[in-house]
Amino acid sequence: MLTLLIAIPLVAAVAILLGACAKKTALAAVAANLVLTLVLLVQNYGAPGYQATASTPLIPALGLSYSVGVDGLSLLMLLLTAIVGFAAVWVAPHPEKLERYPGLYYACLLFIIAGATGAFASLDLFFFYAFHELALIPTFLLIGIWGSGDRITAAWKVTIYLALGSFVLLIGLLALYFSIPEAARTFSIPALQTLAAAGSIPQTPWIYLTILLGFGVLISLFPFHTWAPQAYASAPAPAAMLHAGVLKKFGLYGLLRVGLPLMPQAAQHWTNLLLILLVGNILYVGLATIAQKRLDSMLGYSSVMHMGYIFLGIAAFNPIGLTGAALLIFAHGLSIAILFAITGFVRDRTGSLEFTKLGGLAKPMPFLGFTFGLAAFASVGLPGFANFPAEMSVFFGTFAHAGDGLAFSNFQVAGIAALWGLVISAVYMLRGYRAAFLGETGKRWVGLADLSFCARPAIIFLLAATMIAGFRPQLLVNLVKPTVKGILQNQTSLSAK
Amino acid sequence: MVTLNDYLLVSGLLFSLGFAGVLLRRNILVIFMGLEMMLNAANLSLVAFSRFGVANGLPDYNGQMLVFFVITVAAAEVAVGLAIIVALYRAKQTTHVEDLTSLKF
Amino acid sequence: MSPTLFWIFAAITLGFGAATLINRNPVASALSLAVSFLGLAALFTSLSATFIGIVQVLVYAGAVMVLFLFIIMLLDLKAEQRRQVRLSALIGGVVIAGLFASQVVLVLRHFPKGNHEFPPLSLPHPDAVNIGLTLFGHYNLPFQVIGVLILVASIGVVVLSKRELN
Amino acid sequence: MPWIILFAPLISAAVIVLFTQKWKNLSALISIAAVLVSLAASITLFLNAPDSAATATIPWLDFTGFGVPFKAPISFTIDGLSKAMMIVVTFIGALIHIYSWAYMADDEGKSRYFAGLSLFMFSMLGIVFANNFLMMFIFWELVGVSSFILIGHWYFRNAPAAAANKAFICNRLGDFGFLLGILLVWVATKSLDFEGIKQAIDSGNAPFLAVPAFATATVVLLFCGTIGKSAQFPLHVWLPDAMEGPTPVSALIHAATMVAAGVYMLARIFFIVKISPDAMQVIAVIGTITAFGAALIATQQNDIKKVLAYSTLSQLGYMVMAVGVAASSAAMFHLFTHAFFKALLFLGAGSVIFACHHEQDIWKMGGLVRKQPITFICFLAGTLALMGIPLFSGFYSKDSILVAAYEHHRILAYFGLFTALLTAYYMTRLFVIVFFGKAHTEAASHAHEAPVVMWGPLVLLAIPSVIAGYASIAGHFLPVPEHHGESIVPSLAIGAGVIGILLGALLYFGKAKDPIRIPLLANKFYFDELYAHIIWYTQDLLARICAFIDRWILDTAIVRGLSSGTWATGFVMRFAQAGNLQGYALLFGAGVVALFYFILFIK
Repeated sequence: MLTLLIAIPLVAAVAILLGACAKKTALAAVAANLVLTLVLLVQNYGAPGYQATASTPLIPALGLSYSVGVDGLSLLMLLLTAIVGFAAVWVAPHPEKLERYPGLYYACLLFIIAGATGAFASLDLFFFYAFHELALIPTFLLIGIWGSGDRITAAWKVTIYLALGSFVLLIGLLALYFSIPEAARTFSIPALQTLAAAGSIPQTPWIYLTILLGFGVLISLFPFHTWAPQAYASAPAPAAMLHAGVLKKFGLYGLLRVGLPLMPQAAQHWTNLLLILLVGNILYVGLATIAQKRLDSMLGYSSVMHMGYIFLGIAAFNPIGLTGAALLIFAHGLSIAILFAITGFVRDRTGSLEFTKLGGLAKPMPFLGFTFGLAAFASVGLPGFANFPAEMSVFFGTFAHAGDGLAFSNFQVAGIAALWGLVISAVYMLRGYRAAFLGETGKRWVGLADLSFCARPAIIFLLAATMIAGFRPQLLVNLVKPTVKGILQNQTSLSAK
Repeated sequence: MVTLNDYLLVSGLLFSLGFAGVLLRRNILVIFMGLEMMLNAANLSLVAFSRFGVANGLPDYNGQMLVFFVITVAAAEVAVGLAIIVALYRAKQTTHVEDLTSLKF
Repeated sequence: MSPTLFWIFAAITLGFGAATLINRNPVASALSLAVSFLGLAALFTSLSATFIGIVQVLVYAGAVMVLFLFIIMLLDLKAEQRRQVRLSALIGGVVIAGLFASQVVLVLRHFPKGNHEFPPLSLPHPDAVNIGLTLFGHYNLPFQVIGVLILVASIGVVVLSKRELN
Repeated sequence: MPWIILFAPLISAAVIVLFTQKWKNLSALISIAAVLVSLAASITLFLNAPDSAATATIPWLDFTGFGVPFKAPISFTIDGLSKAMMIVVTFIGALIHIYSWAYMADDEGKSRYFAGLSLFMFSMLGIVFANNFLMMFIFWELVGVSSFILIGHWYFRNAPAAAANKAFICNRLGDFGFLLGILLVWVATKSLDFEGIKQAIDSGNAPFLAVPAFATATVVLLFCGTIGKSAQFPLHVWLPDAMEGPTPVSALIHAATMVAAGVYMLARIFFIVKISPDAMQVIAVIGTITAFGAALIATQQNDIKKVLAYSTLSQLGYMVMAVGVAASSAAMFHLFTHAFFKALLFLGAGSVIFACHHEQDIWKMGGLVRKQPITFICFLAGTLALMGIPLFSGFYSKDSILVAAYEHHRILAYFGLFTALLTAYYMTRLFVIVFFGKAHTEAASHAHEAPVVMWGPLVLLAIPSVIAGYASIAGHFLPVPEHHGESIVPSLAIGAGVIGILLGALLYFGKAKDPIRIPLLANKFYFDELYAHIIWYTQDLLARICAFIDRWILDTAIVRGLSSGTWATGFVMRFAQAGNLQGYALLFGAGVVALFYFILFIK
């Protein structure tokens, strides 16, 4: 089942490269993926432990095997991948409109989807890592070939930066692997988790730090975030959607899947550092977002800023905080995908995204204006959208760490900074929205066409997904509950020892 | 009394001379000669060690074998090298190394 | 061999080696090199390696030197014109070579084992017999390979020096 | 029943957005039908349901499965407070929906407008019914959104778009404190629903809240929510700007209901507020400053809606002051009466504006008394109620606040009385200029009475504006504070009102230009300019610094620096590759020498 999920986009990508009709094949593949994911979700909803597992030993000498399986958290991530992947392929420009290599364009999108799916479904550390790397190459191609602006620089920058991050991560993972007693070494994530629960994994702080920073670069943790705005500003819309919405979340997923469960105590060691960095994400990057002068770079910065909230939930390391982090991963993936999709459409129509040149676009393009407004509201965390319950959970999780007596704990101080971040995000989102869509319509933009009817369902679909999650967040809470409990059990059983 | 160290000293100095030739002379033919000197210097120390490592009254022939092979290969190398120099001279009308700088960035 | 003879031959070897470097005329260089190699052959012989010594004379002082002279004459090389000598290169070369030589001297000074006299030999056969036995016995395969190498080299030389037909 | 009240408007909003955007009148009808359903259901509920009726709840976010005391369902509080508020909201809401039918008849975005109104009704009723903090916060944010949508209804003009942003961001600032307060309450009591918090406080299970400093901080932070939503000083600046929205919206949201939500919230959580006397002191002072300052500003405004907006601020200040002097029932009483007469005044103003072809400057109106007799009478009733003239509703509610303030703190009461004088003064000014004298412009001279759909709601609102203050009537809806014995306050208030009216009439009767010019007041104490400077010198400056650091130091100097460092090293190394054979050999030799040196001579 899961292998099928990974194989469908891969096969479709190869078929497209061999000459199959690009758009139809890609759409069929992502639609099949969506259906499969929903089936998986319904079948395994709320079940504890790993479901739908499959395993084939590859190199027994190294303990290496291809093994897949899902629990609540990975189901959530697969759902996100399927939804955003579907929408991204849907909004991708028609092959005939692409100047260069239309087949490769779609194949790259499918490779990213396959890579993300594989990374989220893998239960083997090696494949977990390798699938993510697989997805980086098509990102490079998409930005480098079909990007806008200074695309070559952006493509190299993001690729080298992320490759460096992955490299640091690899060092961390290998160090973790070799720190385990030789007889017990394995790449299997469930086996590692059992080891961790039994206390057989040494809780070495610097190894966790390496893993944290490695993942941190992938997630654009302050101050390793400068790749993100430029890359997202240059990337074509579907690539930005997939990367910001899904692929970037690999790092967070990795922290929740590998980092925290395996090294809960080492993680505690760096909580204060993480809190400082994430406040940097929220306040510093948030302020930098206010000063942006282009819609795309503003969105790029805002996606960096919101990572701070997810980190806050992870740092809180309690049921509410971790669940909130998981929910926020999902919610942010959807909202940023909508924003990037719309930004892509606007760029296609106006050719410019500078605030001083835009203005009043909602008049000629009511649909885009309206949906952008909704997505902007979602992204600043208003009720009705998935971001709101997620951010609330993060805040409550943070404040659950009571300080010493009446004094605020470090968590609460970071939480207050993050609350101020809500004001900041409202400021830049509304300023951006007003500068681009509201106000008097510039003469150049009067005759612009609104989004065509055949492209609308993708946006509506994403909005519907985020609103469903916003109205019934409990569905998602229950989905990730077993995973979160598992992570916390490791911690409690270890601290008991 | 002549000791091993005396031979090695001669060998080392000859090697240094050859190396100095490679570094200092501009004529590619003379540089080539310097290379030959270095090879021969190495040969000398090999033979000296072979003579020094006596077992059962016999010198260590492995060392002499190596010298033999070095001489053979060096001869082949000289032949090929000189042929290349001839070809170079035909192309560039010079045997001066500072004129042969096409292998740069 | 008496120390006197050894030092005479060593002086010939090194002296003519130095002359190779110093001479501006390539022909003179080549001839100096030949003499240097002859001295070297004498040193080989002094180490009871008569076969190698003879090979040295035949191959180097003979064949290789002829080849060098032949090429020099073929290319019709004049004495090197005085060019602007790059002082930095000159100093660098001298310093590096000098450093190397001094390193050799220093190493030898700390190599007491080498200060012993050579042990006596008792050769039942002439030198060439033993060499032949070793060469065709233990080193047969490398010997054949060397043959192939020389074949390849000679073909290569022919190809390289063939004039392009217009 | 509460489900119907709450969700009928939501369904209407959803249907309009999803299906009937094209058919404007159908959208309007759906929205009006929804609000009427809500009104009917509210009346039924009001008449039938006992207080605190247990209702079904929807679990919204629930972490009790993790063993954590965090539970935020969507469920209802049905008590006197919420029922009175529910009636006010649905009644005024229904009238304003109907009024909008005519007022917005020619508007292109009618569907959007009615969807926004429906969304607002849903959100406002959510606040009214909320039985826990998180639910209240959800709807609290949602009214902010709908207010944004409705203020920015004419988004294609610059001023409404800017006003919408300003309103939303000011509200967000308040919400920053509000949410922080909620978090602190949760930390202290481990509970989110009001019942649970009350129990925790009563049973002494909230040790933190027993510490005065903590309690003060918590209450003041919660009060921040009110400052934002009810536009109290110093976040009052958004409300006058919000008048850029359509007039019915100003009436419904920015006069009668939403801005009162802050006061309603304070009344709802009064059991927390009263823990900290210090915080109440803060609340009372803020309320007084707002009431007095806004009244001062109102005396010099020329835009009819701005005058009313500042009077709203002033009245909200009264209510907040009332909460601050521990008279939350008086606050609710004033909220109740104010909702009617202020909605009436705004709708009346809307009628006038409509008649004068969307002219809002009072100096371009005049002499409307004969052209719009019905509007005139209704407006008069609203004005007298606002001035606090006996027999009109405002008198009773304002009196109860002033009496409470007088008992609590005399200085506050004196400020309150002076504010009453100013209120009478500026309302007389407005009234005299608009309705009497000569018509100052063409448009005003051709004005005529509004259609029945518009004056009908005026009449319907005029009635409660008069009678809502009588204890015999208001007592059915909410507890009316009783006057304890004789007090000097009512007579003082009447005196202040009369002086104000006389002053206003003397100064302005028959004038075509403003005889008094006080730039400080006309420019609203320069608050907007001050804030613009503050924002420019703090947030925007910081933002530019951060962006600069990010762009030039983090990105260019460090990240690019590393990459260019690599590149530059390569560039420098390239010069070694000069194609000079002997150069290579020299380096090689140097390497060998160095290697020997390190291997052999370093011990």
